[in-house]
Amino acid sequence: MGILKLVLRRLALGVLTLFVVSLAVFLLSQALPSDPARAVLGREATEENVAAFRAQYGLDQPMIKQYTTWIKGLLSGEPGVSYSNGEPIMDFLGDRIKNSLFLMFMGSLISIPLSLLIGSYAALRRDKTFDNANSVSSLILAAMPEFVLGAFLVVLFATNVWNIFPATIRIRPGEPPWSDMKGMILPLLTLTLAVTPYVSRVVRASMIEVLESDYVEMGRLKGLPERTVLWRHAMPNAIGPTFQVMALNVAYMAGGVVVVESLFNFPGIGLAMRDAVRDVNIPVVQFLAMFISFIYVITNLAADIGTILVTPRLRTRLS
Amino acid sequence: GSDEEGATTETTAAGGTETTAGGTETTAGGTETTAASGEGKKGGTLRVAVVGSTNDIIDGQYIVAKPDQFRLVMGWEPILCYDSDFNISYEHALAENVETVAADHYIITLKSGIKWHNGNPLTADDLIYSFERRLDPDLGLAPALSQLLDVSGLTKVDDLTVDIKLKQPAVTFLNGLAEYTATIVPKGYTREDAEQIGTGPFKLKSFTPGAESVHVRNDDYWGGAPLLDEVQIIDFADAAAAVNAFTSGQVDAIMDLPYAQAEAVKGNGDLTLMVSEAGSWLPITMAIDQAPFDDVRVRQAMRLIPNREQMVQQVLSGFGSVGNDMYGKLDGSYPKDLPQREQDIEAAKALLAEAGQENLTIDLFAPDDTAGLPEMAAAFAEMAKEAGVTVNVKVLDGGTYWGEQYTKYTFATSFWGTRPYLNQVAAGSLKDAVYPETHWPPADSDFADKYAAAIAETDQEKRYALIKEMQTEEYEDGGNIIWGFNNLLDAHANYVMGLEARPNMLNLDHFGRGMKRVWLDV
Amino acid sequence: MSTVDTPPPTAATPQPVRKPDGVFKVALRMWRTRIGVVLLVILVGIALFGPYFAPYGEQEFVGQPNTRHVEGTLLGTDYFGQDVLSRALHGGRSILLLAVASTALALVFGVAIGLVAAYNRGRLDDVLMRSMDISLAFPQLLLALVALTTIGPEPWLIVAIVAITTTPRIARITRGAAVPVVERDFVGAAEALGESRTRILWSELLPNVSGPLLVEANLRLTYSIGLIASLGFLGFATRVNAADWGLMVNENRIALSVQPWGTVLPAIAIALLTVGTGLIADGLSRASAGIDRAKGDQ
Amino acid sequence: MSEHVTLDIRDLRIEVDGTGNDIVDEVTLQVPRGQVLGLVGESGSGKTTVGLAVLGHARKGVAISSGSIEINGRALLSRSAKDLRAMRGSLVTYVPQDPSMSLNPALRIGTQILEVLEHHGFGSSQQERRERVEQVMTEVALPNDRDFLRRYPHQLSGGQQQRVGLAMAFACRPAVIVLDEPTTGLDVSTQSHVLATVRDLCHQHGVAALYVTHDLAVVANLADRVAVMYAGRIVEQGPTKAIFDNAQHPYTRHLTAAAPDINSDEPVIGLRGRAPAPGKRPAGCAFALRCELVTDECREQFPVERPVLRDHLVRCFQAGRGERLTPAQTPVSVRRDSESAPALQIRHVDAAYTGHQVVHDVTFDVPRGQCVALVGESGSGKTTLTRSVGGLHREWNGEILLDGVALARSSRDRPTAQRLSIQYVFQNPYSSLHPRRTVGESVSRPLRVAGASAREASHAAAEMLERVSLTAAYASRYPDQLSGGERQRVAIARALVCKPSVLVCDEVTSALDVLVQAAVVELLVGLQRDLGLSMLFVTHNLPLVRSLAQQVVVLADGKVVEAGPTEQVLTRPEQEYTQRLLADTPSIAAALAAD
Ligand SMILES: Nc1ncnc2c1ncn2[C@@H]1O[C@H](COP(=O)(O)OP(=O)(O)OP(=O)(O)O)[C@@H](O)[C@H]1O
Ligand SMILES: Nc1ncnc2c1ncn2[C@@H]1O[C@H](COP(=O)(O)OP(=O)(O)OP(=O)(O)O)[C@@H](O)[C@H]1O
Ligand SMILES: [Mg+2]
Ligand SMILES: [Mg+2]
Repeated sequence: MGILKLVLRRLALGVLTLFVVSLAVFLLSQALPSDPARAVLGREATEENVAAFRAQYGLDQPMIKQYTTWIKGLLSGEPGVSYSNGEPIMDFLGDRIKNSLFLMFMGSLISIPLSLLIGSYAALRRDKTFDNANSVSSLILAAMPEFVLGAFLVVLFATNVWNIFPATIRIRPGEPPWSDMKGMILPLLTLTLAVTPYVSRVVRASMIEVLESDYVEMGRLKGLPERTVLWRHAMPNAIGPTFQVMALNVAYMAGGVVVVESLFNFPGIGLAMRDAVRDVNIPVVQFLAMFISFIYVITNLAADIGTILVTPRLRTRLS
Repeated sequence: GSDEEGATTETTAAGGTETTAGGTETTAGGTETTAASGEGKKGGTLRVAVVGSTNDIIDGQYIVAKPDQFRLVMGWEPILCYDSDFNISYEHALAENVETVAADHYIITLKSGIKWHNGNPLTADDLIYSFERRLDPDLGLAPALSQLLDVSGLTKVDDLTVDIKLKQPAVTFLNGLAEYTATIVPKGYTREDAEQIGTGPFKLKSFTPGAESVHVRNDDYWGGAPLLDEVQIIDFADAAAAVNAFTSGQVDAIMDLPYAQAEAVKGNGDLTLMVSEAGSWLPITMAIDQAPFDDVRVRQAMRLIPNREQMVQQVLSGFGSVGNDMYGKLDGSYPKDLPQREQDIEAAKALLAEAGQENLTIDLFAPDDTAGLPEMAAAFAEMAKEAGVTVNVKVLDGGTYWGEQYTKYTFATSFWGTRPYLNQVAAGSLKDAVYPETHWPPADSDFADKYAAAIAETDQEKRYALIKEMQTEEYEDGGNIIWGFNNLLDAHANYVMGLEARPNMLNLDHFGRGMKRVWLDV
Repeated sequence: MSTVDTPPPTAATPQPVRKPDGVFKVALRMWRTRIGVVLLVILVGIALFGPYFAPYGEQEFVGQPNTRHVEGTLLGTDYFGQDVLSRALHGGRSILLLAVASTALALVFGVAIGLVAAYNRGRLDDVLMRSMDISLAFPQLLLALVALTTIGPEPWLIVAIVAITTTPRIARITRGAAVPVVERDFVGAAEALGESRTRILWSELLPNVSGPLLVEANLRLTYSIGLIASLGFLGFATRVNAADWGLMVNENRIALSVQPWGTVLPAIAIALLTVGTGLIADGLSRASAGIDRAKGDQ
Repeated sequence: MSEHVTLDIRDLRIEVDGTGNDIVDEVTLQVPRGQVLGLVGESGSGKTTVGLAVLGHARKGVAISSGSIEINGRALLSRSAKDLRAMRGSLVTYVPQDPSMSLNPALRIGTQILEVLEHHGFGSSQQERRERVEQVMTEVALPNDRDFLRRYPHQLSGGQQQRVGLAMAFACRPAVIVLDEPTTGLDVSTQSHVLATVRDLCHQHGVAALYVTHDLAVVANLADRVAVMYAGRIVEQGPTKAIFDNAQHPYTRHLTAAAPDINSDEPVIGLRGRAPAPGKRPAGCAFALRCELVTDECREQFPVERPVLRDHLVRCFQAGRGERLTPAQTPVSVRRDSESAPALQIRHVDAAYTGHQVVHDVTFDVPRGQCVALVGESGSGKTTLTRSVGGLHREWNGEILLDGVALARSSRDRPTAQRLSIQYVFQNPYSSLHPRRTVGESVSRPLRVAGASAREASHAAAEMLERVSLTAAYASRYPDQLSGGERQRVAIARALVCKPSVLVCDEVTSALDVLVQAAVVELLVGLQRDLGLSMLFVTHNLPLVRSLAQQVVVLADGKVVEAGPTEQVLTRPEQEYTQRLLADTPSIAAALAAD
């Protein structure tokens, strides 16, 4: 009951967040000085073409009307049609969303356990060789912008030095995202290298705090084996604070895949977003903005619930 | 920005006017153009990398971005075409013959026995529908054609013959028929058709904008079945990704190889570089009726500013040729005898001083969606400094740049494809041109009258005389700074046979005319 | 006055004034911080003074584009026939200034919001922090893409965007650090004296969150550099053909195999700059953690 | 002592790792079966370090360098990590100071007790272990039902948490148990329950206990023997009675003189200065710097341990010498000007936190020139009430009058003169000073805020620092360079610098050592006498009230239970609540008398 109430409250907050974001997205796209009709139709377009375009996509309607139509569409699962080819957005984004979600899922699947492992091990070996080496190398990795990292990986593994992995990924339309796992390797590697350092640093910090706590020392004074102290006494307490960071990183991946996707020609929402922004394809921009915010809200919600579940203090307060 | 240079432009080559007089002559069936023609291995899939986006379309008669050209050429064929010397030809075209009855009266006869992808025969009705579709003002596919023709001028003579009466005499009409977008689509065709039917060597199997299109062999192709089983045109988000895919062997060929990669490809024994001369150009445009360019001396001074060799080096990495403020490079009428204009800062300064514009400061506009234009503007600005002119480059997003302000800028940049001289005048150098970027001609000039006379003149010599006068006027007083023409740069793996680098209007040897004689030597 | 006072010698002669070691001082004892400082000084030096040592102008044509060996150049030419070395020497200033400006702006707003929220608690805290959460939900890069494509890559806009997207993060950290400080009694003492709210925020709270703030500011600077470089990479520079490390990587990336310097040099510069600030941030965070632990012991 | 010695520590030396500086040296202690040894000494003297060493454990950065520890004749220090682990938690166990920090927040308490049994292979079956858990819960007087065992630590009160700690320690029936200040932070009634439990368990099960504390009253009540530690050395040890009645070492005598007792009205006597930290210890006697009997010999060499009686040992050249310690000044001669209006009147005050009322209709006066002690258990609303007086807590109703003038709710709404004439001293000297301001800046701050010039303010500050027996030279120091007692003096100086008429002190000594506490109390008594201050003194330390206050107000659950002159309330309490409170308060005098 208690959890349910809290989840509902968070959910309400999430809905509020999405509402405010939708307003912002809408107003921002209204403020675009560039005329989408012109941008889409190109310099060939005649005045009539432009007028027809505006009528077709309801751009001649009053703002409030446009907003409510849009929101209604979003809620009913029909977020509108793309300006560039008149196709329903979901038709041509559906696959891309699947692809990007798969990329994010795989990225998290690799980077989260990896950062937990690295972070805890560094905490255990605090100020020893592994910790120092890890701290410096993770710092360098974290500090390097992804595009630099990715470009180096391509030169190293795909084109100039060793030609072992494909330089770009090719997921054919209609095929599942795992149809080119070999091509997945470099994008995943880039993403993992970009995300893991940050999370593992947070895990390390959180783990160190726990390892220094009185109850861990007490565990040792009770004569428990180090293994038990670590996995039973330290881990459950260290993991709670890292949920937020993991969530933040999943959300980051959602918004930040643009770079990775353009490096590896990955057919995902990041590229769609870049195209849509360049082509002033407003319905697509709006939809993607909402989608990414949605992911953010959902992962945060999941992190909140996760934190509560592993933290008895929070869990029991509710019941 | 995208690099659909030549996008939204109907490209035509010069030299076509030659055949207008005796347009009835044909050189049907000539196949000697393709070096590797004749036999080749059957089968295989050709994968070609292009830079594309979700904005790409497939339409039998229209393109938005450059990959659309490729996809159009794979499935549809034009009424006429050019041979490798830019003479009008019937070889890859659907017309058996086009008879010039008068400068405003033509009769088109189609080749017989040509079948659509669905097995139906190609007829005069399809031809008439194709003209009607291009003229449809709602679709706005061919604004230049609409100035010459309306649907009432089309008359079906028999199943393969159509009689055409123009609204006004225009010997350029034939050139129009040889444009690659002047195709014939089946009656009732629309862009939304689930099955995209054409007469071309490959049938469209699937198309996902921003991802790929797949084209399979048309076994019933009228010119003999092509060799490849399948052609995949794969979209890449940017040129770097496309190059990586090409050099790591994920694709067999690449359209528009970035200049930077030319040397690398040349040095790689497994890859073949294709450098094709073309007639397309990137001008800096001055509105001749707006200050300070309403003073002809300022225009002349500006044209003396660029170091043209350096511009070709810098903007085109040397893959191009120096321009002489004159377009229509591949046209037979191109004035090779006009002295090459060189950089002359002192003369420019003097002219500016005379005009009272010593410390001129001016904004130069460029769009962000056309590769090369902002950089070209920047390079020009750098050179202008020497002449004491401060040029501020203003980059606008494509949508804004080509919007309401377009053709109203005082000082701007643009791009044009390959066209014969007169066709280009109609497109850009008349008050009622499609895109009057320079607002040419001046109010007191008889340039427009000369154009009207030239376009109605079927005698080539007389026409050339008129053209020469027009060219000289533009060369002296015009508003375009044309510093060079760019080449087309493509590349393919050595095992891709049947593509040749030669002067051309479209990439990849005019996309191998639909890749019909291309094969894989593996 | 008091009874059995055998005045302890230590009390009678207090030691000479020693300010408690600041985070900086402690951090500087660590090698990582020193290396970071050295890197930062070098890179900032290059960014600020590099243009004076550049053999060629920022946009000067020196020869055949994308060529490694061009006479008169050390590292060859870039995509536009310009000297790679000179471009790299010119290209740090803007990225650095933009990053510093946007981080500074974000600090001002983030700290103000965070402190006000922490001090006032209750409703205002809720409202402020919720709105920070909401703005975090807005995809950062998307905002940047949309704004830059529409308004154009103006310097002020880049600063504004980076600042806007950074502010909520700083506000959160500040609030987190300030909440325990608000609980401490010296804040109560100041309140009892009737000090004004602004004074309390400014002189009671701020100095006591400076440790974590310094770390965060440095971290944010690192990210801002990365973000601005990424924007350059995605094609948004403040001027056409401007020398800008991020933009240079993008422009010359395509020639990576032909003329690696055009990409590698600016990439190294960006990496060293961010690694430098990152190392400092790391040192600071370790130092302030150490200092806080020491305080906690008492 | 002999064969029935269970815990035998000999010549223990513990160093700061890598520096060779001793934290603890020459520690030799024995605890027989069933006995409790109290280990006392001021903060930092090394008690915890010794306690942990008994489990073969040293904190990070610390290393046991020499000496031996035997339990039931089995040597401990030479063992492998695995052997040690097997002994810890079963043969020798530990009860930490802060149960709320040492119980794992993520595990149920039942699990935490059970796992000790499991890991040490207690009993032969899980069933047997479960039964032992239930049994030990009963032993520490906690419910043993399933529901209770399934609770998490945070679902227990502080006293219950400490009993869970005890249960964990007694679960395996250890031979030795180390208790490190297990009752600090508990209120008197809980403390008295926990102490009773410890005593019973040790006696019943024949456990040898090392009880670490700095609360002498607790030691007097619980320990059979007492060892006094100073700067890492045992300076005196002997039977409890002997240590209190016949202290030989000057330091021990200071300790006992500083401890307030509920049953004695002798004023407490403080001792200034600090024990030298590890690495800064002098060659001779470590106490030489603070000792009034010091001789040259003391400065040169550390005396060896020598017996006074058979089992009463001391390390001092001057053992047994010196006069009885007496306060230098006479007790406060309070001006009872009952005619003049009270300095502070509290009338029907209710206070609440967001609507939840915690103070109910409190009414009392603070007469001019007198000290009123506000006592009560934790959570009774003492702080809330005093914060309302200071204008720091705003959610209150009723009337608070200063010199007959009603005060506004918030300090912000009060005129400057009013703000300055009520001053507040906070409980924790570590959090009440701005860490980045010098002492001088902190002390002159109130005057600066009131509008004084920088020179005036710093002059006044210097004067006030002298007044609280800190030299003006302290003005340029930062708080982290001061001891707790010095900090509290600075806080008092800051409160007094604007010459208030009422001083509100909230548990100003609870974070301090007995010796320091005594010194601060002396200071306050002196100030009250010399300046005629009116004081509201909040504490839960009833013995302290004796030394300081003329009036006592007892608060329970936010209501006034009893109020009156100190003597009357502490010796003849009328209310049952007060009586119980007094009964639970451990008393040295009573404990010694009982023996
Ligand atoms: N890890 C460590 N490194 C160096 N010195 C330490 C360390 N831990 C404790 N010390 C020092 O050892 C001395 C003894 O500390 P210990 O905790 O044993 O004192 P204590 O008597 O238990 O004090 P308290 O009453 O405050 O608990 C102190 O001076 C302390 O500063
Ligand atoms: N900030 C707060 N919000 C809500 N309730 C509070 C707050 N502070 C204290 N309380 C509650 O008010 C009651 C009185 O607390 P107060 O701090 O005045 O007690 P106290 O007598 O000073 O206790 P102690 O001796 O532990 O300091 C307690 O029940 C406490 O839980
Ligand atoms: Mg201790
Ligand atoms: Mg209190």
